[in-house]
Amino acid sequence: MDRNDIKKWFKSPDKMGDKYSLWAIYFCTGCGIIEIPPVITARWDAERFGVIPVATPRQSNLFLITGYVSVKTLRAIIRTYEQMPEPKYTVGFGSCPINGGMYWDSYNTIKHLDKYIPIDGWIAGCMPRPEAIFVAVTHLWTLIDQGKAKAYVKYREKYGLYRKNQEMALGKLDWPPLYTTGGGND
Amino acid sequence: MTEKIKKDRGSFLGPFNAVRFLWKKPKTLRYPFEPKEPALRYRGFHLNDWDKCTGCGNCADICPNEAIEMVKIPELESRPREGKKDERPRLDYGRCCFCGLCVDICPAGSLSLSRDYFHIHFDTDTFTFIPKNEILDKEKFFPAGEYSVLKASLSHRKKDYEGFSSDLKYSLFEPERVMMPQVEPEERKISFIEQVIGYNKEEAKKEASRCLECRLCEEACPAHLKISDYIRAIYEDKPEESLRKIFEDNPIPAICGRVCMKYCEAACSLRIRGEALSIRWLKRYVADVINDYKTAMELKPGNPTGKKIAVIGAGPGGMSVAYFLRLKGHDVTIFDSLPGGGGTMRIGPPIYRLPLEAIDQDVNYIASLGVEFRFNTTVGKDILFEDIMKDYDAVYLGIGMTISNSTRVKNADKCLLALNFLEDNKLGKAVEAGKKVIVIGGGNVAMDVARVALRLQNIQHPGKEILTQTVSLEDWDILPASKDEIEESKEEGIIFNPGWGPKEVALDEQGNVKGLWCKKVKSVFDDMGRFNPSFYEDQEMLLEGDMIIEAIGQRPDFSFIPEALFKKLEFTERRKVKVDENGQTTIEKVFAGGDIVNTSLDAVTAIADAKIASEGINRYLSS
Amino acid sequence: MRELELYFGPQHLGMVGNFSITLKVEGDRIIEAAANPGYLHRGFEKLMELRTWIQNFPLVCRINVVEPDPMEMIYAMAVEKLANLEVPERAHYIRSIYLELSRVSSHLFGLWAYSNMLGFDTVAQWAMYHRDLVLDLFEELTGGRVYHIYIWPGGVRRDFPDGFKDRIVNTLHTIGGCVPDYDAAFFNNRLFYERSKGIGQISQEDAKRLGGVGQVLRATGVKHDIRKAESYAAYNSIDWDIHTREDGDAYSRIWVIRNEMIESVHMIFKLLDAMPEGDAYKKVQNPFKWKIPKGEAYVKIESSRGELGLYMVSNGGDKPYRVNFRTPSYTHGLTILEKMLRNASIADVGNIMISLYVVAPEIDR
Amino acid sequence: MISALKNDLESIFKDIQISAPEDDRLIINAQKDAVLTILKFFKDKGYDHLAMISCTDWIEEDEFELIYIVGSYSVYAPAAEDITSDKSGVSKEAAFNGGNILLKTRISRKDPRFITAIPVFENSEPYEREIHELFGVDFKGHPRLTPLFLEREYKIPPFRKDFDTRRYVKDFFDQIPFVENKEK
Repeated sequence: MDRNDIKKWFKSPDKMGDKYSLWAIYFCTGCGIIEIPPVITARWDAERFGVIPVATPRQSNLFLITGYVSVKTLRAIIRTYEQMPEPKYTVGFGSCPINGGMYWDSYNTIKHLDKYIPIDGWIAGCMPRPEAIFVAVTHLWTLIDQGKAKAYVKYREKYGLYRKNQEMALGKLDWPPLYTTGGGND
Repeated sequence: MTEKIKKDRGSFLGPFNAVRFLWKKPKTLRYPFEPKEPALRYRGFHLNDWDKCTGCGNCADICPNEAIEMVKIPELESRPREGKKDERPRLDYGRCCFCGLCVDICPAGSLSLSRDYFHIHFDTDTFTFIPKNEILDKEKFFPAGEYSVLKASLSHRKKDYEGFSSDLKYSLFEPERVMMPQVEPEERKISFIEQVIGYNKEEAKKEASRCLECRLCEEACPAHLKISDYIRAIYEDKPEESLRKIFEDNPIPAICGRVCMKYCEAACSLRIRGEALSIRWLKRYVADVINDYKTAMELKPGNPTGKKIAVIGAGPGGMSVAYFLRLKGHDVTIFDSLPGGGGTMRIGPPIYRLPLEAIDQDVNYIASLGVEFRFNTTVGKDILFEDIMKDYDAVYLGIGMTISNSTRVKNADKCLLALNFLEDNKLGKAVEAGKKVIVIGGGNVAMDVARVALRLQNIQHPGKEILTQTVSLEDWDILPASKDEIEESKEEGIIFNPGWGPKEVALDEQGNVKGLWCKKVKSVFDDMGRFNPSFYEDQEMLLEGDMIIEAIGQRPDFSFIPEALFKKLEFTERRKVKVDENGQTTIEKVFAGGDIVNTSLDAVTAIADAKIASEGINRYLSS
Repeated sequence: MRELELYFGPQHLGMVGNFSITLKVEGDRIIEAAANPGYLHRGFEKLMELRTWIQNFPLVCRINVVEPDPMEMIYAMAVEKLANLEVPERAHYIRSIYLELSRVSSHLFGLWAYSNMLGFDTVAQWAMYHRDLVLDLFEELTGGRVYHIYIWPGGVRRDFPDGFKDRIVNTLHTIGGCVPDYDAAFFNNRLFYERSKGIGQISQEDAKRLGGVGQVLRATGVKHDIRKAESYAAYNSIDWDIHTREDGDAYSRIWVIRNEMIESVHMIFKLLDAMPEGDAYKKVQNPFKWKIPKGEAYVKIESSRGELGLYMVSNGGDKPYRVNFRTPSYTHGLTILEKMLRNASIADVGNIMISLYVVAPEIDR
Repeated sequence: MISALKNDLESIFKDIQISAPEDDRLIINAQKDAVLTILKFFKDKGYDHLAMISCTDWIEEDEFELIYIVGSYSVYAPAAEDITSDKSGVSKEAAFNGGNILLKTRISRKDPRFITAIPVFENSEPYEREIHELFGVDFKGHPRLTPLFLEREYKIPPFRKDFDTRRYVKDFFDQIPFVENKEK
């Protein structure tokens, strides 16, 4: 943890700024949300890590996708994700977004979240404990530091493919494409 | 309360109450600097002790999320007789819900959950892994000092960190078997009534319900019976269906249900921490409750092919070959010198283990399908082998081992031979037992002989002082007889003298047997592991006895085969008849199986051989 | 003024859980509200038809993430009823203690949500901290922090670990010792009174007519609690009270929750004292062969939100033929919420919703 | 109490079968046109709480079964307190009073139509809406049979027995490709 490394702050203020002010959008997408209140309150206190919940996607740069994603929620997730300003980071919680988890045979939950929006990191567990969330944040720091947390860039580059998948799952989307360029668009 | 609040506007000093919290310790855990250990029962990532794991796949079956898949591990070898498969579970943490059902169903107790739960990665492929434990997977487990939560993942785990683990009291399976009702030793040793009473319907269903359907037993069984299926049918109270399943691979359930060597039970996954399923007794239960196989089976022989097959020996192998070939439509004739079917089963296992009625139940059914039995017909005497070779399209040798070996010590001719003794007794010839009987041998046949002798003594010399004892080269630890037999013999009062070898039969002045001189055994096998006993020549003892029975093994009798043909018959190094993958010997159209071919020397292996041979014969005849 | 349609949620700070409401408003007055659930619909009842009796246990608790335990309990009860299973006496006590602990944790969660929403951040922090202490107890007992999978047909999955009784008592004393603080800072606080009095008011007739249960009903003065009406587990063997209020508004509901929480703590102490020794689990059929005779059962228990029912049909197979949950949030979140929101102001939507104690996954299933 | 209620029912309604497997359960199989009247009958008798409406798909008999589960709020209403002064439990009569009535009726699976129970129990609204969505049963007189939970449309309503969710997952979700090539 290089929070107190003044040199680094001078060298790459953007990265340092991103790392230590991860503002998480307040959106309860699945059951993993139950561990968010403990994380942001006194016992675990996510603010020590620079993580605070914020009300609107416009203010946030961290999207915690907490657990299973039903088809109906997917629409809201895409909307929310697209409203977030760059740079933005996504973290998938628990088994369900990875490979369907508990609901692998449900007709109403999507099985692989990374088919629809890009994900920077996954946390194992059902559901992940507060400790795991913190460790995930430190991992995210490392990724940002190394320039590897570039899922939002991927989204821009392959927007066409993502949009196509989104429309396969949800039917025609009633909002215009976020980007007009991007792989598979033409 | 409501009223109070309305009036009580409170003091503006009220908020200053909070000042007292200034002196309290903060409640925030300074994680990760101040770690918090998960609970002792925490359900985290899996640990699997590969040495204990049998690869039974119960965990994969119970997993509600299909997160567990059994994968073949190339570096492991499959050992079906020990109930070990070369498969191990692979976990997908994109599916797992950490419920621990797999731990509670694991019969071996190899699977447990650790207290690790950190795995954070950007690649979803890393969430699939094959769990091992810290002993097998040293590079992935770290002692507390080297372990860091910030590095923790599926490949950086903490040592000695077992969490939720198996507890037999709360397991999802029942480790204890339903007690088999047996006649008490005091009662059974004075008569020949069948010792095992057999399960009734409730007991059988309850015992059948323990089966976890992992099918390790089916791989262990030489004849690969569909054990799980027929046990499930018993549980569902459909004995007819169960019988049909048994008959697919084994046409003598009443016999095998009593005297099978039960390789299946030795492989049963329940045996590891409890008692194996009573597979043999359940098979017997099916044969017991169905009096009439014919209506239950609804089987008919196939369309007549016009081919004729001779089977020599009506033992388990011979009868099975006849049954399988008859179903294919061939005409089968079985020759046997005994007055009834069963072969060694008819004369070997005493009545208290295998009554004649049970044998006849199986024999009669096979006969009812149109198999011709020619009893009291000794090949080579009553009918010539050459004639059989001429008249039939194929011949199956299921002759077994019919001659008992002798120790050939001094005066050994005064002793009785095991098979003769057993045969005479079982087939109803009067046998007189001495008051003090010595049985030489430590195998199952010796146990049978000793226990028969004890019963005869009790019946013939009631109230008198009697004694039956055995002498065997092998000491307790390598005694070849099965544990149950030894235990039951002891219960009945048989005395064991293991680790002694016969030296000389002692005679009195009249030339009657007076006892057996024995010498202490130094070792049974030599350095190469071959049977080659050595003795302490200076340690001797005399066992007193007026009757000695030798039960030290049997050999086959090939005297009926004409010399010219016999020369063509090739043998393996272990003095067994050599057969190819079709069960065919080196003589054209002669097939063989059973004790003369395999080294296991038991009924179910004979059936397995018979299955191979019957298919071989069928192929041979149709080509 | 012009009528507008306003989408409230699912991503909204005033919304608990993944839920949304479509409001028809005129100015800031709501003319009509339509609940729009389904963001968490996973088709549990369908999935359960595809899993064996025992495989459903890990699944069933996930219906309600805030308090998974009554879900386990009700499924176990239904299975026990259909399969005619006996449960050892001690298991009944352990189950009751466990369910009451879960009620405490769930109520603390509700208190967090409500006080947070009203702006009592300090109280919210306390409540969440205290809930975490209860979760520590659960973790020690069951091996899971949130999803416990502890109640099984035939009893419970493991007995109490050594010294667990004392730790329950210690934790509950810690929480109980803070009740005066809670009272001073929140329950007796005039701000709480003014921010919740009269909000989301419902009459006793309406509550009954619209199928209200739990606190919603008790806050209107109906003394109705399944734990007494159709007692299960060990609730019959101890002495306890049902708490009611008369006004039927948010203020009364939160007060009922507070009193119930304290009652639960007392109940746990009584149950711990009366708990017999013995087995905590009677083995059930081997799961690969377990079939349950034909039949149907309706069982109900009192979860921390009210009547939780389960209608289950078996056709004699190794899986349930049909399962259907009657969850308390269902009527609260759909019919009663819509009724309460009529003529309320937009600012009160979150207040009303949280005071109704609606848990979205319970509605959607 | 239980027998009185049973007798009452049998005298008023024809063509119904009543069984009481336990002290506090009453299972009634009724013809579909009698359902609302029976519900009304119970409501008047004090069974004022509709716990739920459920539906079972008996595909082999080609019928849907609708189950109305009715209970009572009144056991522990202060008036009923004195009946149950006994601390140890509830007396039999009171227990039945608080018990559950399962009213069942069968409708055709081919043309699943029924009438709404909203006039009797107002809270049947979401239940009927759910059954409409998940089973495809039409309730005549229901004010809004709009989708409740589902986002997508399914050819067969998903809770029917002939809807194979595992197949659906394979045919639908698994067909959507990964954005990145998975095999590396």
